[in-house]
Amino acid sequence: MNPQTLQLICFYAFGFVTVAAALSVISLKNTVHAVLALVLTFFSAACLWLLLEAEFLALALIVVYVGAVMVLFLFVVMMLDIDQEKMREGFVKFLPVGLIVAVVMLAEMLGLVGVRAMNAHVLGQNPAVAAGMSNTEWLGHALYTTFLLPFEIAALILTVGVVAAVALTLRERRDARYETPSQQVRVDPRNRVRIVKMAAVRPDEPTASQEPQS
Amino acid sequence: MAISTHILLIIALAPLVGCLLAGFLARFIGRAGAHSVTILGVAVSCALSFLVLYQLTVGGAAEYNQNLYTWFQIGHFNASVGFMVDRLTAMMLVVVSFVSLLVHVYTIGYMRDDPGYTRFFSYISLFTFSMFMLVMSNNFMQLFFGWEAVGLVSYLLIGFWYKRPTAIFANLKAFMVNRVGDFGFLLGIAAVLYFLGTLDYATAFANAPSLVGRTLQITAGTQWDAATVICICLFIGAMGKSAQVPLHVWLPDSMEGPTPISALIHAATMVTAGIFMVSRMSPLFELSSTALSFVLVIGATTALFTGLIGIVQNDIKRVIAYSTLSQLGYMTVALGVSMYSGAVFHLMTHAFFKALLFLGAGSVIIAMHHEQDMRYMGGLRKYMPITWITMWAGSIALVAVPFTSGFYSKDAIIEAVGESHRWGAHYAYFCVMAGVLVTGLYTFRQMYLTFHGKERFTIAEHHGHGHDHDDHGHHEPGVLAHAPKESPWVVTLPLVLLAIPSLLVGFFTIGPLLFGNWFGSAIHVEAANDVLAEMGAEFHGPLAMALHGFTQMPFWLLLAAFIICTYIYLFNPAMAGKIKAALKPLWTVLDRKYWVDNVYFALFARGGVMLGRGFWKASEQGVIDGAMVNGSVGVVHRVAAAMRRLQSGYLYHYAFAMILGLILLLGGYWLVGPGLAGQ
Amino acid sequence: MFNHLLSLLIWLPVVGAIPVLFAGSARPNLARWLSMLVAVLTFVASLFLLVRYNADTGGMQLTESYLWIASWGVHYGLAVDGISVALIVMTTFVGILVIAGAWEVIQDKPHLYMAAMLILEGLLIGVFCATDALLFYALFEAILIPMFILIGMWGGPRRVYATLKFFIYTFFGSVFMLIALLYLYQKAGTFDLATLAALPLTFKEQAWIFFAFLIAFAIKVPMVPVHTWLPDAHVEAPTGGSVVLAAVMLKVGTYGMLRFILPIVPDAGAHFAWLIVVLSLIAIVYIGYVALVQEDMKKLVAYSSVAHMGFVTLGIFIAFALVREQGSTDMALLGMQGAMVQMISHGFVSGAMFTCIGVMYDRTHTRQIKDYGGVINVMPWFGFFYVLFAMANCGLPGTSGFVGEFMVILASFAASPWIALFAAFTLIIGAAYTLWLVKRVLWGEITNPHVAEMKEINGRETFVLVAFAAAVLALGIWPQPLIHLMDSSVSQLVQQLAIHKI
Amino acid sequence: MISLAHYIVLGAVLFCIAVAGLFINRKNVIVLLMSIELMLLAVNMNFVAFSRFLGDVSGQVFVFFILTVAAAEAAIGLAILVLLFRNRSTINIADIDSMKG
Repeated sequence: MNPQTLQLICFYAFGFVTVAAALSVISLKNTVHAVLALVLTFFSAACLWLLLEAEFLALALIVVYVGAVMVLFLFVVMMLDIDQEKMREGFVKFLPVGLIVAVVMLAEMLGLVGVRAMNAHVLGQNPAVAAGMSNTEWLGHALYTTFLLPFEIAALILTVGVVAAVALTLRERRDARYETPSQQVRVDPRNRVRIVKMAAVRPDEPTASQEPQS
Repeated sequence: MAISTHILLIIALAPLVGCLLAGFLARFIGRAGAHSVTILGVAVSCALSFLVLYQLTVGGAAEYNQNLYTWFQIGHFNASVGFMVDRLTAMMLVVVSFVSLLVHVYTIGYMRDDPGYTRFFSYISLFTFSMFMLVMSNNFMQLFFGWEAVGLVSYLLIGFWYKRPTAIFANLKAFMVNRVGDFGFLLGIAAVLYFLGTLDYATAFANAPSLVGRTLQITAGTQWDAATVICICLFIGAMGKSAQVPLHVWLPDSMEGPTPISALIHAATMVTAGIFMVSRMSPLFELSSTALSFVLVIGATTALFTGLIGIVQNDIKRVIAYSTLSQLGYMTVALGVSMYSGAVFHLMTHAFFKALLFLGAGSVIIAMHHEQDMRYMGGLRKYMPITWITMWAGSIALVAVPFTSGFYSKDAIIEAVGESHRWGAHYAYFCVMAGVLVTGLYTFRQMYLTFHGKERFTIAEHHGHGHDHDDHGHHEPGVLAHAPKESPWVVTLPLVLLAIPSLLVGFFTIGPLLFGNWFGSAIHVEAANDVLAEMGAEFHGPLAMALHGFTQMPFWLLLAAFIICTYIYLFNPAMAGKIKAALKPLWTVLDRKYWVDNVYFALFARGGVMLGRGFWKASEQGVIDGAMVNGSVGVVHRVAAAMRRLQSGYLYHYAFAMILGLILLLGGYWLVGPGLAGQ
Repeated sequence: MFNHLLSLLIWLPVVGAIPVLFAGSARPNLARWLSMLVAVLTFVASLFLLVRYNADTGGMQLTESYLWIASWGVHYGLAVDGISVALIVMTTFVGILVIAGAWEVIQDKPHLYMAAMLILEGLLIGVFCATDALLFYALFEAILIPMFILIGMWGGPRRVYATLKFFIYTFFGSVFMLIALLYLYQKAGTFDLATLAALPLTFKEQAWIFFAFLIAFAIKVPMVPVHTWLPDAHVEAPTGGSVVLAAVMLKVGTYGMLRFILPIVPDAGAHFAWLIVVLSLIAIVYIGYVALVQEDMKKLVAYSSVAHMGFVTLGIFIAFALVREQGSTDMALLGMQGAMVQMISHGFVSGAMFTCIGVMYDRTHTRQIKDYGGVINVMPWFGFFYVLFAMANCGLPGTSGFVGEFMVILASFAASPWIALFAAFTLIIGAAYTLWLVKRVLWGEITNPHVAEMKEINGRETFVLVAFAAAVLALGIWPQPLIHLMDSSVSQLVQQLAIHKI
Repeated sequence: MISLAHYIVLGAVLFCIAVAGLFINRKNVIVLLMSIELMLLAVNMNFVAFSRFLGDVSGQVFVFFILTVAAAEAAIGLAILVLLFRNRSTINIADIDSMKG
């Protein structure tokens, strides 16, 4: 079996898993299962990318998505008390519509892209290897030279995303008591105690005007 | 000996300085100061005017025509402020400054108790300045400046007692009617500039012959003679200012103003500005006999029909006002038969005797404690002899008794109309002839009602001092607080000074003015139109003319009027009522002034407001704001209201729309893609 | 300093507004005096403009040009000709009076008011000297913002409606101008006005561009039938806002016509001149009648503004007819100059009229004519000024109101007697609505007790009114200096009219 | 032999599955979010494929950025979801229509 046939077999195997897993994502009743199916989808997609010798991205996909994002999804799904049955309402009703739309769209896309023309492009030499370096190095060169500014911005976006996520979900409970160090530091004794000098007087009976207020 | 620019400047500016001092510094210089500075200013102008007249006539000075400064210079068009002083101007200067001076003096007495004393002096000085600018102008722009400025002062003075509803109505009316005239006048000036390419008198008149044969297309297919268009437009201006039919309606109402200005502005000077202007424009008017016929017919109509109204008036000032209208008609008739010098001659004599009559009437009004209704007068001659005599002097000049100056000017006009062959001259001849009778009727009626016959007023019991003399019209009619008495010398002196020229000036000036080509180049008459030349052949001096006058038709008409009035008002006072009852329809027509006022008010004032309201409601609020502006806003509103239904708020609807859009986009691209790619 | 005189004029008030803002509402008097200082300095600087500008040679002078947006070739380009100089000096002059007029009248956040006024002044000056179309457009739009704030914050009860109407109306129009400018840019590759003026365009292109410009500027002028925002804006605006709006902002529209329509699309302009002439005549006659029946003083004067601006548009476009059809350059000059003088004069007269109404409004808080009557009894000096400005408003010779109208009417007679006839109708209808207003407000007995309590104008108000009166009379008695200032520029404009671009 | 077409078709199929998922799971926000992740994956698939077949690094760089943005998006999206659930006790889309016009 030559390597190319092996590659093709691998592609079909992973591709099948990917599609099947994707279908499960949208059709499974239990949301937790759906998340797990999505993990599988990403995993097999990463394998497909490995076939393309895009090692860095494949691993990044697994680390970032499977490792971080999907775990986040799982947390959320499990944290929220979701009425699974209610969520499935209209599933059957909209199934035909969804299928029709998906099929029409697929047909259009494939027709538009021109699959036959693409067949001509076969897998050539790995450009990274041609440049005499690994895929990661190849990508790294581009990222830190040509795409430096977008790269930095991407980092910034991530930071903003983290801050935003925290800021959104952070909840200050009204019934809890907190210490505010900055306020504590700024305390001025004059605001706390006021010494009033008063002449010693005998308490009078309250005047008429004060009465209704008291 | 040339006329000095400085002198002319002083003539013009002295009253302005007086006006500004009296107006702005009244608080510092006080009442006496205000009248002193203004009188001083006008007196200086008057003296210098006489000097200028002397220089021109006796000293043989050349005509003065210079620009002072450039008002605008655009391309080849120039408008400047400058003076042109020839004999016509000089005569106007003298008349204006002389009458103005006397009116200033008279005002000291007449307005003595008025709170607006200093303001009044400021106004009349401003008027004098404006009038000087008008008559001394050497171009159309400045003429228009003076023209409108005297209109402004007239507006301010008619509304001098601004608390009176009638006064502020009258001043608005006067200004509006004058504006109608100015509307035509301005178009005339525009036509002059268009055809003659200049606003300067001298150049324009020099180019005037080039107008012959030029036409203006007013509507498709009709060509109007250029000179006719110019002259009729200019004359419309004169019709407004000189109160010719149908723009005469403002003058009687202008009597709401204080009497001194009725004398100065609405009799002697401003209203004659139109006559002066047409005389000044004689080189243009001579080019269009159509326009002159128009002038003739308008003048003749005014002369007769406004005089008729005067017969039925009871207000002493209104009688004189209608008389002024009628006399202005005479002047206009003179213009219409190309007898410009005759018109100016009558203008001059009329200025004297009409100012006299107004001031005399003012004197009567003071004596009657601001009662103006002649039905509550009578027998005043014994209380105020000077006023009585001077008023008679003015009256005989007005009715043209031979030897008075009014006779010379008016009779010459009547004769000239008779001689003229212009279209409309027959109608005009009838009108001016009938006008003599009418003049006699209203004048003698007025004199008798005022000064003769029984006293129709009663003198109330004397109830202490402190009764406000100026308490206009609040007392019962015909009841006076105390007996009428002769006015102070500041009032009577002007009367006497005016009576002299009213009687005599004609005798001495008719020869040179009418037949001696005194005006020289200031007035231009085509030989074919020159009726004065024909009359000049028969003129053998003023004495002969007066004697000849006794045998003429006008004198007999006058005599008839005198006899009728004397009989009715002196011997048979009940007769007046009977005649009135017998001629009730005619009397109503005259009393309602041919309903012209009512028609104008309904048509233009009410009609204008209705039209405006119609525009406002229907067009502004209805169509433009309602349909177009707010309508388009409404459409946006409705469309938006429909569109917002699409915004269900459900995420899946939006997602569905997006996907659908994507499918359509892809499908569309798929279908036409090859076509696009082919480009 | 003189090399950047125009920039100085623009930025002095704009930057000067910053310390005024910082003075804050806590120190209103500091804000007032600071803004007055800035306004006076700007006025003084604009006087240098009169000195530096050489009226004999004409043309664009005191040029400044810096690359602003390099990729589009947009310049920060400034220069002035005689017309701009006149308008700028008028703007700075009115600027002082507006600040003085608002002195203690504006009690609510005076620092903001003054700052908005100063910024507005700077932007207006900028519009009058921009030589780059995009710069002009930017400033043209920017003017709306301070005016929006002025009306929106210190306006009357219906100010929200009025500001929105004003803003959307003018904004709607300028969108078309932007489209036209983009098209021109695409053709010429620059926004420089001089280059655009030399750009050859087919008649079809010209016609489209003409109407795009026309919509923008006609709304600003405003011409019938897109004028209805003006009365509403005036009625709701504070006095100072009204004064600037009438005196200066309306001129931006006609100035735009001079700078854009005349040089860039002369052939379309000539072809459609009849349309503008007819609309101008409608403005004069029809608006006159509408003004006659207004019951709100400000509305009346606002409508009279529309009628007077009709003379400006008439004068500009009658010049087309005169040059192209009659070949009469002199007459065209007369008409065009008349329009220019009318622009300046209307600035003073309408500013003064609105100031007068503001003076009365401050005392009685009503603008309804029927609430007045007999004002002269209690305010004689005010009455003097009011009558003076009313007379100027109805074009009495000796006041500035006469000069422009006179010249335009004279010129239009050469085009057609009928045009002159309708234009001269303003003598009648203008006097009717103005003097009827005077009659109902000033003359007569006092009928309303509030009128009886009105106080005579104080020193500050007297100063403002005297300044306006001086300008009105000076222009009316001796317009030649102004005409000379603009003469060579106007001649150049008229010469451009004769050039066919097709 | 693997050609570009294989990957493109796979990407298209994944995308269409995601679209179908949007349609049939119209109540469950979490599944919707996951469908969006699927879409992004489909796009990434194309990017990687093109990058490899055309030998251009930009495609892979873009995938990197997309991953970044998608991660941020998922984090914030889930945060909003938690917030939503906390305030309204539901994540049913049918109950969320405050943007209704």
